[in-house]
Amino acid sequence: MADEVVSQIKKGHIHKLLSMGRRMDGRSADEYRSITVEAGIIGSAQGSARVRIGNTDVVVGVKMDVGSPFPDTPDRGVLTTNAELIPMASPTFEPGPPDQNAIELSRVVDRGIRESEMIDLQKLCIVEGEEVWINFLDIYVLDYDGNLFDACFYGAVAALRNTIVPAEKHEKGDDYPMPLRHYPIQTTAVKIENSILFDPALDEEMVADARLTVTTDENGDLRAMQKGLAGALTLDEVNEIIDTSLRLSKGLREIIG
Amino acid sequence: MADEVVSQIKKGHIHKLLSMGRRMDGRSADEYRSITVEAGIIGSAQGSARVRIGNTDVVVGVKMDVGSPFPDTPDRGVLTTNAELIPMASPTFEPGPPDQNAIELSRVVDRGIRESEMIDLQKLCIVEGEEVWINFLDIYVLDYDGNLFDACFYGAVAALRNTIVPAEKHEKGDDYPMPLRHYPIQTTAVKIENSILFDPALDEEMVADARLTVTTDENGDLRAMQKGLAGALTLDEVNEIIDTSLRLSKGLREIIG
Amino acid sequence: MADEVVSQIKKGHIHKLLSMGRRMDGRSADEYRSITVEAGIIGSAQGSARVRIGNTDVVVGVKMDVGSPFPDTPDRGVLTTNAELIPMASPTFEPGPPDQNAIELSRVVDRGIRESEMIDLQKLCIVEGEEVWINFLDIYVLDYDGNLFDACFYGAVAALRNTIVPAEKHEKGDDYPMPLRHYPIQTTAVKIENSILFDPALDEEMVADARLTVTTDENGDLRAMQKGLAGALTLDEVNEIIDTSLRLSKGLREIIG
Amino acid sequence: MSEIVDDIKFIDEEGKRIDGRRVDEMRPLKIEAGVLKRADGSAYLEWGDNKVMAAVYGPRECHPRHMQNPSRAIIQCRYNMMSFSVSDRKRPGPDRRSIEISKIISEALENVVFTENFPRTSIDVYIEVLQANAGTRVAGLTAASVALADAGIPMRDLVPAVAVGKADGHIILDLNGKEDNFGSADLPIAMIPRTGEVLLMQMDGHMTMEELDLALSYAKKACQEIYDIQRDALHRRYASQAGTEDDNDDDDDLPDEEA
Amino acid sequence: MSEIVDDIKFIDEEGKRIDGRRVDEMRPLKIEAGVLKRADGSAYLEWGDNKVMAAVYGPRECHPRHMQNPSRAIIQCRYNMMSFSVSDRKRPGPDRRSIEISKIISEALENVVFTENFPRTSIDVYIEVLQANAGTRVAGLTAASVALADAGIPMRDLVPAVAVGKADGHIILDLNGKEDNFGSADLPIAMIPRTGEVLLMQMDGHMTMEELDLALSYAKKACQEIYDIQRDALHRRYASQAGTEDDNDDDDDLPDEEA
Amino acid sequence: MSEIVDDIKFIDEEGKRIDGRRVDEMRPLKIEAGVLKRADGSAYLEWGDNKVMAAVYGPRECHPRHMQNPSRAIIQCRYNMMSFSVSDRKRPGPDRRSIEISKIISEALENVVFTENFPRTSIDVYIEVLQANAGTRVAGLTAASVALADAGIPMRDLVPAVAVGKADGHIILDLNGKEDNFGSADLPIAMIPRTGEVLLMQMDGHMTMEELDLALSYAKKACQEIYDIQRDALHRRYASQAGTEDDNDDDDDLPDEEA
Repeated sequence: MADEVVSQIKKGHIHKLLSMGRRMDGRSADEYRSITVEAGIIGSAQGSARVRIGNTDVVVGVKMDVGSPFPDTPDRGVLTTNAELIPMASPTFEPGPPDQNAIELSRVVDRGIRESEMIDLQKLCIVEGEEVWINFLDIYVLDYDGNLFDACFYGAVAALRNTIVPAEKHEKGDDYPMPLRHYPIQTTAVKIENSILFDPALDEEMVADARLTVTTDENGDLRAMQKGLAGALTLDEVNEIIDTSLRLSKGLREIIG
Repeated sequence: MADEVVSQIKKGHIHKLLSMGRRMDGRSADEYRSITVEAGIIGSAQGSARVRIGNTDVVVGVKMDVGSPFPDTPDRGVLTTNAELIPMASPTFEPGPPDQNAIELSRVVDRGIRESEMIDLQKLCIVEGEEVWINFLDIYVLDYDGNLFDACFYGAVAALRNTIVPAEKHEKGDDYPMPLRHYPIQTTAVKIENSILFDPALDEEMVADARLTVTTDENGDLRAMQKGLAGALTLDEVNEIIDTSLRLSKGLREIIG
Repeated sequence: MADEVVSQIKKGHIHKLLSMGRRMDGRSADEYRSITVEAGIIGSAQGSARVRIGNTDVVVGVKMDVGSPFPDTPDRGVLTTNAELIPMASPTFEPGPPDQNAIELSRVVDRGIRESEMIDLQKLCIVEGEEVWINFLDIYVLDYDGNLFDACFYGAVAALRNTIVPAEKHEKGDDYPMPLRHYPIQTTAVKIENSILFDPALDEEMVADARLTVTTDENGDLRAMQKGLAGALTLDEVNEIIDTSLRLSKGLREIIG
Repeated sequence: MSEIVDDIKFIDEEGKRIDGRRVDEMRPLKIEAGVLKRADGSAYLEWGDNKVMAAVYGPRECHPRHMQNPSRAIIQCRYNMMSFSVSDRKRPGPDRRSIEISKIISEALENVVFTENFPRTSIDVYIEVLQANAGTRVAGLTAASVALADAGIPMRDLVPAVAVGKADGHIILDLNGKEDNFGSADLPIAMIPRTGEVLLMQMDGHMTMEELDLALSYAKKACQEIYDIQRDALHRRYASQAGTEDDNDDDDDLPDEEA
Repeated sequence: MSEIVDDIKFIDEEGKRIDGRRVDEMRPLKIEAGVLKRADGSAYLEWGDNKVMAAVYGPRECHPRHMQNPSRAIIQCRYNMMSFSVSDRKRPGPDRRSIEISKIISEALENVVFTENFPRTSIDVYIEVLQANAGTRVAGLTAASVALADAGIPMRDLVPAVAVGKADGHIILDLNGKEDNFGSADLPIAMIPRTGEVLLMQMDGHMTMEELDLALSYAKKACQEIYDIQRDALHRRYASQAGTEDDNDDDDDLPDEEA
Repeated sequence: MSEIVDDIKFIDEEGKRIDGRRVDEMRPLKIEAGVLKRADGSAYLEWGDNKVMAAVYGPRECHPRHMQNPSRAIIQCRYNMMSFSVSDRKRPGPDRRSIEISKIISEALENVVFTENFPRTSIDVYIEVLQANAGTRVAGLTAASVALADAGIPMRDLVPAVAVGKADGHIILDLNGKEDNFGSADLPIAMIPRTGEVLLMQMDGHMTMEELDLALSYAKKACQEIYDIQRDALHRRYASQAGTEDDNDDDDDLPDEEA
């Protein structure tokens, strides 16, 4: 109940600001908060990164092992993505197996990586039909202040770009960098009443009507999208968000790099 | 509480009718509701059937795969039966793994199929001790209006009679019909005060004292029984139910066929 | 609430007695309740024992099977210890998978057996890197009246001393006794205010501030320790408990034998 | 989307697909409302080789309590594939895919239900896929909104949904199983014809901006078509309930209070 | 019932079984009541090579709340086999078989307990099989009803139970492990001797109607025998509790209010 | 402790360990308090190659209800290793080891928190191991008590903890990963320097009584050292919060009400 009241007040405040063309923290509608990327911070992982967007803080690790391919893709490595919304990160996160929010999050990150064909999974085949590299991409949210979709995606991209295939340890020849083909970029925007805001902070997420996550590649082609929340978007709004996403993607690509 | 009161009133009503020799829907004590069987409705299954008894509605599918036999039956195929009381079918069914009611249901169906030796499991052996056919018999209840035991059993029998072993797909020779030896029939009766009623509708089940499910074969021999609920049956009542079951089984066998 | 009140009263009573140097059941501070060991009571197990300490009653069984060794110990058998605090044993035990108390209990028993090198696991290797004996040490608590740590440990030791490796059944030559090297003994003491009491009864456990379990070998060397509960122990108290444990261990070793 | 693509021919010289459809042609769609007795509302749908049942219970007391919303009803959708609905048997119970789909369908339905009319309650939507052949999430959503209407739950509109995709270099409407397995993009979308509002949208694969535009235009047209079939199913349902005296084609009895 | 049958000889020329029993002879049965301290009632039973412990708690507050019945107590039985009680180690925790058995034992016990005396409560019955050798469900039910009586819970009668089966073409009473594994029918049954009421009954395998009649007649006789052993266990328990002054053979102190 | 021991040389001729430390020398330890925004208190710790984050929420309403204590707060610690923190990937979620560690850390922290000030509440402590290299439980406890102080929770003292062990026949302080894997004893311990009270202690392996004495003396000295680093982290945190006007070295603002 109290939450409900606070939420109403906050919503009113945010709406009022937006009607004057302003966001709570002074950003413009298409402006990201400060992004920092620390790559390679986990020595026990084959690749890793810690990414902060404003106060949102996530750590991503890649562990690789040798295993069997899926029967329908005998010549490709395997990618498994998991996101943990650990209770450390927010008073609203509860211990236990991933809930629907964590599952949507990990599946959206996975889709962005997988559908962009970022990883050259064929180069992660060791013996066709028998042995391939298995990639476990594990995401932990340490501090939740909005826009986990992008923070986790950037963490995943940065960790993969930093990954060394541990071939020597498994007696499969020399170590080599993770074979990558593309550098996809993802953006997330929310709609609050009639405003489209990129990189929503937590307070903005709490009052958002709709959300759209867009993944594009260097050629400016679409690789993945995910609309969320109960609000509607018009086709014009969808197109506006995609256009802005493409515009922002160059700058973001340099930061995540 | 409210449920309790309604249940008491319903119970009173049913008892009053029974004392006059009548059932709520006008059937005689040993009369089944209308039974319809649609076989082969699921193209993605090796065998399937949808069975309705009155408003009770179940769908059964058989999926077959090649796998290892159990160590103690190296020359026989494997049968695995599962029943799901999905929340679609009743306001009292809850999501989640099968509860004790679903487990009893699937085990009673399984026992009727297995103990009647309906399936010639030896003909489902491919290479003794190594490869056999694994049968997954999966039952979903779509609409629950009483007597799931019989509806699910008839669905299982009809689905099995309709099953084609997918040998070609697994490169084990030509497809062939599921090898069957018997056509068991099952009936379920409940005792309410001093009346024995076959094919109980939901309202009757809710006030029943005892339940007896009887499976017999073409020779009129017993293959399985399951008594349920807290009420007692006398040996005379047991014998009466078995006798009526045998009498009903011919007509039922023709319908399910 | 009521529990809380009773617990306060009980605590007061126990404290009062202790201030006069007495325990509720008249024992001295370092005195165990009567211990009985029945070995070999479960014919379906390779080894078994039922141990009672006062009213505390546990049954332990050892089942052995042939399986694969762990990759990092290819020449050793495997030990798996599990403790079940079944609801039969106490109104406070709930059905379900082991909770943190059951897990701590099984891990402490396991550590005492494992770290004392009681079992000669190398003699349980059949073919290095391929086949070894797997030991399942399963503990069930039937009646809980305090000091499960010791009751379960004694049960485990007695069951192992009574175990016959079922080599014939698995066509691995003749049966032989479980290869054992040491006979560790464990004691458990609690601190209540300023008293140190060994073999705490349930009432004493309920009001205890701290607990220390000590496992020693025949040479009087330490093999394992576990402190529990929120209370503190001084180093002097730790040393006092270890000294008493060593003193008690001879007598206990004869009883468990 | 599988990465193994494009050596199969999905469009022939005459512009026909493997099942004879044009690129912008939907598979046959049949919907029947009011097919279950216990549920408050239900709908059965066959769409190409998809067979989907949807049922609605509620508004009813929300369990568990802490999920109650004091100002409105919550929509809890559970999308499920029956074990035998797919080629390899699926283990019963929710997997990660079905949990994600359940979430986005719940969100889309929340948009059209007047949830504020039923504070503290839950409206439970169950979608069961009996047989699957690509596009089950949009089939499920399409059936679910008919089941909601059949349950008499106040809604501002129905929600038609369809998938557009890409195979063999062409944008094609309503992918079938083969096109889905070997295609190179998939874009499920729910759009309200009257307003053009998008309630559900996902995309994976590879599309240029031009292809996206074409895909969205196919989707828009198809959603209108699906919407008409949804309305027709409800008309038939109301007609059969009302008996013969009220068998007209008037829209007034449809749940579009804001029309 | 296994399908691999009948090449083993289970009955010799003199009509004796592999363990020397006649076809209608039970294995030795011993019951001791009041063997655990914490439980409100308990019983330990050895029946042939079966070893079974039963304990009862309650009537006590029913958890979870929503399972409470406002007009009577519910009986919640949990039958469990210890991991080492069988030939191959059983994983701890309930499996489908034990859940079914728990349910039918609960139902049988509900029949005899005056549950209406204790609305909103739960009476919890725990059955642990320490060593199993065919017939553990009837052994468990037999022990459980003694444990209920030991807990002082008002009951209209005790519940004796036994299994009858078929092996080598003969109907035999109280199958042992080997007879159960290679037999061709199994019929566990609980019957109150005084009234002939059947509280639990299952059957699987293959029996003619004549064989069924014989089986039921064996069961009836055996249940009387078991019933006497149950009563004797309670007598000994009361005698030991009461001390020496009340060591008579009178039945009045037994829980048969309706006798 | 592995049983494969002692053929590796862990101490060289000059008494130096494989990483150059003396037998009684700790690995470098850095602690930073107040590193997370959402948590009520937090601390990040690097200790040798261990990287550990601790966060505290509370006192807050205790869920589930039945765990509430009417006379004091309960401490619920959840120690967790991230999947990539160890050599072979660990499956996410609690395992038996982490459940045991969570329990003993909860108990140790309960000792120092004035739980009686906050009846019916829960104080939740989350410890996440980002990278593990022996001694994570003592690292976690060390970080957790700083996070509790950072959350402003009244405590009678901080809890420093360290592990002492044995390798190559020598008692050594603060084992690193290799020493832990191939060592022959491990003794994690938490001791309050001011009072010498032991709050957490475990031991496994093989130690004589003389070795135990030496181990405990090493631990005592190390706990004082760790304690100073903990206090320093909190000083820096308070200084940064207070800005420049209050940047003194006074201890008064530390949570040692009973000092």
